[in-house]
Amino acid sequence: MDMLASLLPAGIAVHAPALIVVIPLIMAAVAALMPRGIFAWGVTLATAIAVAVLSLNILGQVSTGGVISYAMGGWLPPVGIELRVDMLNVPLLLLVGIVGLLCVIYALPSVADEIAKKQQSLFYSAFLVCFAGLLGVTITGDAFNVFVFLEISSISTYTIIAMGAGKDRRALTASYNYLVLGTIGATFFVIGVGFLYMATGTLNIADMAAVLEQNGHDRVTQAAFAFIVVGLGLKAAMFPLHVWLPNAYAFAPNFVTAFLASTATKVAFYALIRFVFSVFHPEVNFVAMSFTWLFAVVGVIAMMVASVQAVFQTDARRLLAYSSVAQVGYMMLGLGMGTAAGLSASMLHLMNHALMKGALFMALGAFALNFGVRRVKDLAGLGQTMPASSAAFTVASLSLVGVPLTVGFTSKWYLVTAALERGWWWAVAALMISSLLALAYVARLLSAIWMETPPAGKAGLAPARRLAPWMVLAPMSLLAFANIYFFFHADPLVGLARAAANAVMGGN
Amino acid sequence: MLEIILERFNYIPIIILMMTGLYVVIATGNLVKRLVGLSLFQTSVFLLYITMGKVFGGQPPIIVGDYHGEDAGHGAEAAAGHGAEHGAGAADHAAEAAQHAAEIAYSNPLPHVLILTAIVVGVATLAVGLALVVRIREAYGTIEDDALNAADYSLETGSAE
Amino acid sequence: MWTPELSLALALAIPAIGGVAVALLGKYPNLREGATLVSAVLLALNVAYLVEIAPSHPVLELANLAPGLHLVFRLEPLGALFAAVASGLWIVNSLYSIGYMRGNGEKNQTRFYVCFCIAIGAAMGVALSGNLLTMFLFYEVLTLSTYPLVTHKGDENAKRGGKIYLSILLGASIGLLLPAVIATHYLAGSTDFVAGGLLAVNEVTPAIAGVLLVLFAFGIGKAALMPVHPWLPNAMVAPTPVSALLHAVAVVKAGVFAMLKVGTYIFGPALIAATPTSDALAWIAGISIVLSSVVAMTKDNLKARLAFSTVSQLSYVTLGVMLASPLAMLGGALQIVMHAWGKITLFMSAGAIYTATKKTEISQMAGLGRYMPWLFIAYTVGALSIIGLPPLGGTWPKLFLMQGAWESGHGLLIVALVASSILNVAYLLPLSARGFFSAPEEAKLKKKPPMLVILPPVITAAGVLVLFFLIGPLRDYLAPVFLSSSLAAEAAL
Amino acid sequence: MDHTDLTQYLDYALIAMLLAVGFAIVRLRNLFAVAMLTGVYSLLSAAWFVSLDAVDVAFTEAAVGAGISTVLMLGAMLLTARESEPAGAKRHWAALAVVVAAGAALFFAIPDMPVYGDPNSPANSYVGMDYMTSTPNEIAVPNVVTAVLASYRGYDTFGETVVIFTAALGVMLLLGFGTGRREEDEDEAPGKAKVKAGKAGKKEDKA
Amino acid sequence: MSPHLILRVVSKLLIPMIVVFGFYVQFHGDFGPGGGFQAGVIIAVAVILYALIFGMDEARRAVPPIVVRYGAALGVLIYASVGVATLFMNGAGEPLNFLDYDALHPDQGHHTGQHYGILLVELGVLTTVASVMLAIFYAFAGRVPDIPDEEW
Repeated sequence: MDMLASLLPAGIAVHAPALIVVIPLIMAAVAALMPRGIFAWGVTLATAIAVAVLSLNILGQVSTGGVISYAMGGWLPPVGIELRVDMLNVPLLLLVGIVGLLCVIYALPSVADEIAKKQQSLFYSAFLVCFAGLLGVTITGDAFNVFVFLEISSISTYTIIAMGAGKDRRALTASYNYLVLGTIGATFFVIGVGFLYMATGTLNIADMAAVLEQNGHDRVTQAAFAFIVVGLGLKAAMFPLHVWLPNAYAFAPNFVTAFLASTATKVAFYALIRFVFSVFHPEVNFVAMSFTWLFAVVGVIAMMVASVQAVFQTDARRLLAYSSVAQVGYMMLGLGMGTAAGLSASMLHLMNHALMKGALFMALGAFALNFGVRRVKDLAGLGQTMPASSAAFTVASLSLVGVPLTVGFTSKWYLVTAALERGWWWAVAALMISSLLALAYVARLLSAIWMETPPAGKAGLAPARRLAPWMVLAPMSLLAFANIYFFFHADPLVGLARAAANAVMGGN
Repeated sequence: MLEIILERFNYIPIIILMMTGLYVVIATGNLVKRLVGLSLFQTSVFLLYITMGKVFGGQPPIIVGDYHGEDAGHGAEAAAGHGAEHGAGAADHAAEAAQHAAEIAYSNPLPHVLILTAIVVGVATLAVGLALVVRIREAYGTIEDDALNAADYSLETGSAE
Repeated sequence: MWTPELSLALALAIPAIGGVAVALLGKYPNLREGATLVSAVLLALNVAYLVEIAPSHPVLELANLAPGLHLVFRLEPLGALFAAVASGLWIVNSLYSIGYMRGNGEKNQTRFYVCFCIAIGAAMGVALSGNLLTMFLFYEVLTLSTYPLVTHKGDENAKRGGKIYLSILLGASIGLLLPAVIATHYLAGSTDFVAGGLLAVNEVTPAIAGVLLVLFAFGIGKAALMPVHPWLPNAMVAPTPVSALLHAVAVVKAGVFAMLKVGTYIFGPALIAATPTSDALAWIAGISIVLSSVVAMTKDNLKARLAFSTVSQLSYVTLGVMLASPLAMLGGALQIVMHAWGKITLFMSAGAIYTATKKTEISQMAGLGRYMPWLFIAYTVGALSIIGLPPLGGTWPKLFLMQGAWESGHGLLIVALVASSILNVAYLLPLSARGFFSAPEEAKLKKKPPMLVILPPVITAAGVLVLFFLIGPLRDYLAPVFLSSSLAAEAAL
Repeated sequence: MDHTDLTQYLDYALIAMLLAVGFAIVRLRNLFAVAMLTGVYSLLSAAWFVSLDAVDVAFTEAAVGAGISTVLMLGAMLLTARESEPAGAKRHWAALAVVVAAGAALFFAIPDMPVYGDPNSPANSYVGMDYMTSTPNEIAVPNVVTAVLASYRGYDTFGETVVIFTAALGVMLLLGFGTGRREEDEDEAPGKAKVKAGKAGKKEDKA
Repeated sequence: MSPHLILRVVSKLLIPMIVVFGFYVQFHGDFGPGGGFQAGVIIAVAVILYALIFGMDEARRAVPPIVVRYGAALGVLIYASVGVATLFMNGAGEPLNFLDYDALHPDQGHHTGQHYGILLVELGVLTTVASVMLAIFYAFAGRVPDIPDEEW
């Protein structure tokens, strides 16, 4: 940790919280000026590397020096906007930073395949804005600033999802529906923040919590809670507010899907945790009620229903998208336990799920790159024609089921342990049933890849085509490998998750 | 009870307006009109914020009074708006202005700032949304939700054979 | 240096390296099969050493997954015995596979041998595991690595069978076994195998232990306790060496071994006896024994008949565990060994007949004994051992089980055991009779079966005979486990 | 309500008109009328903003809501359709359910909301009012809204600039740079799996 | 062409005035309502008016789309570079935070720095907003070959 903390010179390290958001934003503008896509990609790559380094440095700083508070413009909170990093949002910064970097490496061949040459630099620019928006949501300590950055990331997301229209016009309707629902969500969130402001007179999250603790809760804060949960729930694709997600993931460009699936909903979910635990208090009556009767119950329903829906999808990416909704259900369940163990299990699954879905969507992207594959049955025989990508896909999908030797097992282990600690046997049963459903839909994918014979025309491909470009293969294999590596070395992730839970739940 | 409501009369029409906007978003099948509803909804939320910051007998949060000191380097724009006044010192003037601020009731500037930002976000969303609608119109030939769903559905079943 | 720890690691490493070697040598069939055989022999030698040092309980920690979650190997006599059975039979089975796969011109042979290596490695992992988590992990690897073997043929039938195989085994293990493992971890704070029973030592109440026992009994799907047995007959679509592996060496034995291990080291005999559900489970095991024997009688397909026979024989072990007396458990442990040698003989015989004649139904096999006398003698010896006649290895487990049942006051179950033996006679011996005494349908065999499919069953049949006389050392080797276990458990309760 | 001043009656009138326009938008199906009414709605709210002392907001709302948004909607309408089809019953009830639920949550909160115009409500007595007293000392700009916007919460405004930049990115990516549409169509789909655009999509809409 | 002669003459006079008014709004933002955002809109409206009256092609010649695209990015860069500049221009030796305008004029009383900062960032906002509004207008208007007269 000390090593991470001294990664950057002190003069830069002090400003790391601001730079991690501002650098991508500046570079977004720079990328938009680039005459050719490849230059814009270079800018994007440089940015992603910088962000990854900064996020590691911030991790080092937080673990050695505790909470970082950065006063934007030198105005101390609550007057100014505060950037605040504690152990709860550090994992998210790392996640977005590092997965973002891998996705950017992956982007070059994928984007070259899917986006028109003329549009590439603007596309990368929009991606960087989205990237920065997610980081901004994660790092800010100001409730209204959350809204601003949420919208920065959302508006750019609508755009880059719509860029899938080059391949399939349904990307447009998917993006439109996301836009409408996302804006409703954001507006609900603004209403909620407005109510909180009404009740507290401040916009700083920590300050709000302090005022609320002093003044207690009334109807206004209860309404605020409801609106914020619904608003952020829409962004986080919490069941049944997930309707925008499957199509958006299914028709976006592959690179976008890989990036969004592993980061965007996670960040929204983080924001939800932040509000529920840091602004409101888990022991306040209505919050505690919402844990059991809203998060846990809805989480369990999501785990079941979305998994069943996934089983019956014909489009491979939509299948995985429904699986994502189910996985959000797991996280909701962990959150709904309302205990430190539950929350840390939820955070652990959040990180692990990013590893799985990143690799899965990247592999599907690799298939699409070579063969234009979209539907489940088109996957037939890919195990023979593209063995490396198929292997990565297999590892990640086994992880999704929760098979041992993969991180999926670790996160389920912690979820079940947390449920047992709470005495929720029904939740254990639900977790198991949902895992079996996951097995069912994963088996469809895997049996198509490995057991079917490839249709004529694919088997005879030249060896060069049989491999995805290394820029696709490398990040994908790395993520797949991480799925195994972090099973054997669970300490780093589990440690982060524990620290995150303790940061908001108190305790050691 | 009635008094409670009457003292907060401003909220009721605003809530109704918000819900009107929301209703339009959900109930309409026409993609343009849904965006209209969205902007209706947002504008009404802006009203909620602004009424929150209203202070009775207040004034717009622009501090009047001649506190404006002539500290060096503050030439151009001060001259543009105000006659440059040479006071005893900037600090004194500032104190005077602060006193002004304390004496006169002003409305709360913070919601105004927030809503300025929100308006911009709203128009940005609207622009992207409308651009999407135009593209959808070109790709599908319709902007009615039901027709779009039907087209997508037929595409799906058509290509799934 | 040749330390116990190194040897433990090698038990896993040899099959792994063997698998890699096989994969690399895929283009040269002779070298490839050579690699398989060399690995098998090396593994057997290594395991022989392990058997010798087992009483000293060496421990090897593989990885520390997280606080409270370790991957640990810990050697003890039961595991050593299972490892010995698996590794010893792997040699024979490898020889046989070579004959069978070449004789039948199967496709994808490299994949077959690689998966075989992985499966054996996983079986070693199960045998040597030092806690439930490790065992669960290798148990799952075993399931996954045998799936491509089961569906080896790749046709619709194979896929259907494979689907049932995978869904029942994974379903049971994720749905029942995993919660049981996690609950054990939650209740006891660890999942280590402890003499006298982890749960007993941690003073878990019999009621909760009873629930867990049910979860384990059905969650360990590989033990094929009814009604989670259908995967087993459905896996018969696999090539015969695989069936031999499934039914004799690795898969089902891993299941009942896990059952035995859970009974001995997680619950402990005393706690099992105290749970309210163990009686019911013992009866379910008894019913499984009889019922599947009856079903076996109705099957004309030889492999299907053998499969139901396996279901029946496996429940002996479960029965031994549920009876929870030292003798019964010892009987269960011995059953793992004896049944393995007996059943592999039968399966290899079935495969040899198929290789020679392409016949799968018993009714078609009249008079074949005249052309393949050695094979049919081997088959008969194996069958007699399964039935439990002296002087064959299969005698002892039945004897001990009966004694154990009597000892623990379940005299009625003896009837089930006896009935089963009679049914065994009724469904296993007709083939011998028909083979030797009926008139053959054809004048002579289409082709002479390769030596490599005849020799292995003969070897194992001889082994069955030898095992009868090895009972003394075996008993002495295993007895401390159950005696100390029950003593420790009594002390704890 | 111990304070009564004349502007209140203006407020009532504005509220009444806002409600009338809002309901009209729900009812009308002619998109041209709807777009114009949205502009009217924005202007009315701008008027109310002035009455609520929010002159900056009023200015912006008038310029953006009544100006830019209306022009955008008209432009989009010209490119798409003039009439909207009536809403189906299913949608109607679904919308009603959502609206009733959200509205109920809002009405539920009313009794604890601050009294209109209360200078001592939490919102008006804490950070917001701090700006009024600290701006003369710290920034010395008369318009406190500008001070807060550009300095105290300058980071938000930076975000706002990025949002508007993103809108341009989105529109440019979706519709091109305003150099005509045919050229866009040609290089829109570089991939192999080109899905056919809707049949009607190719037709120019000059209705 | 001819029917709009008066319109053209008037607008030729009007458009510069609109631009001037835009800048007034920009620089008067410190004192009264207005600021970069509103000014940007006003200036964009001036160009849009020009386009409506003299045609899209004419407008595109006056303000080419590439300028618009660069302008949008430039505004963001102006704003951000003010922030980055504050990082490097350390106040009285101690590091100042992002967007801390005091750094811009450290020697004087700190109001001046704030004034400079506000002015500069508002300039950034103006650039972006004006460019973006034009970009959006171009994009939508460019979609139809030309707007038929009878539509308006």
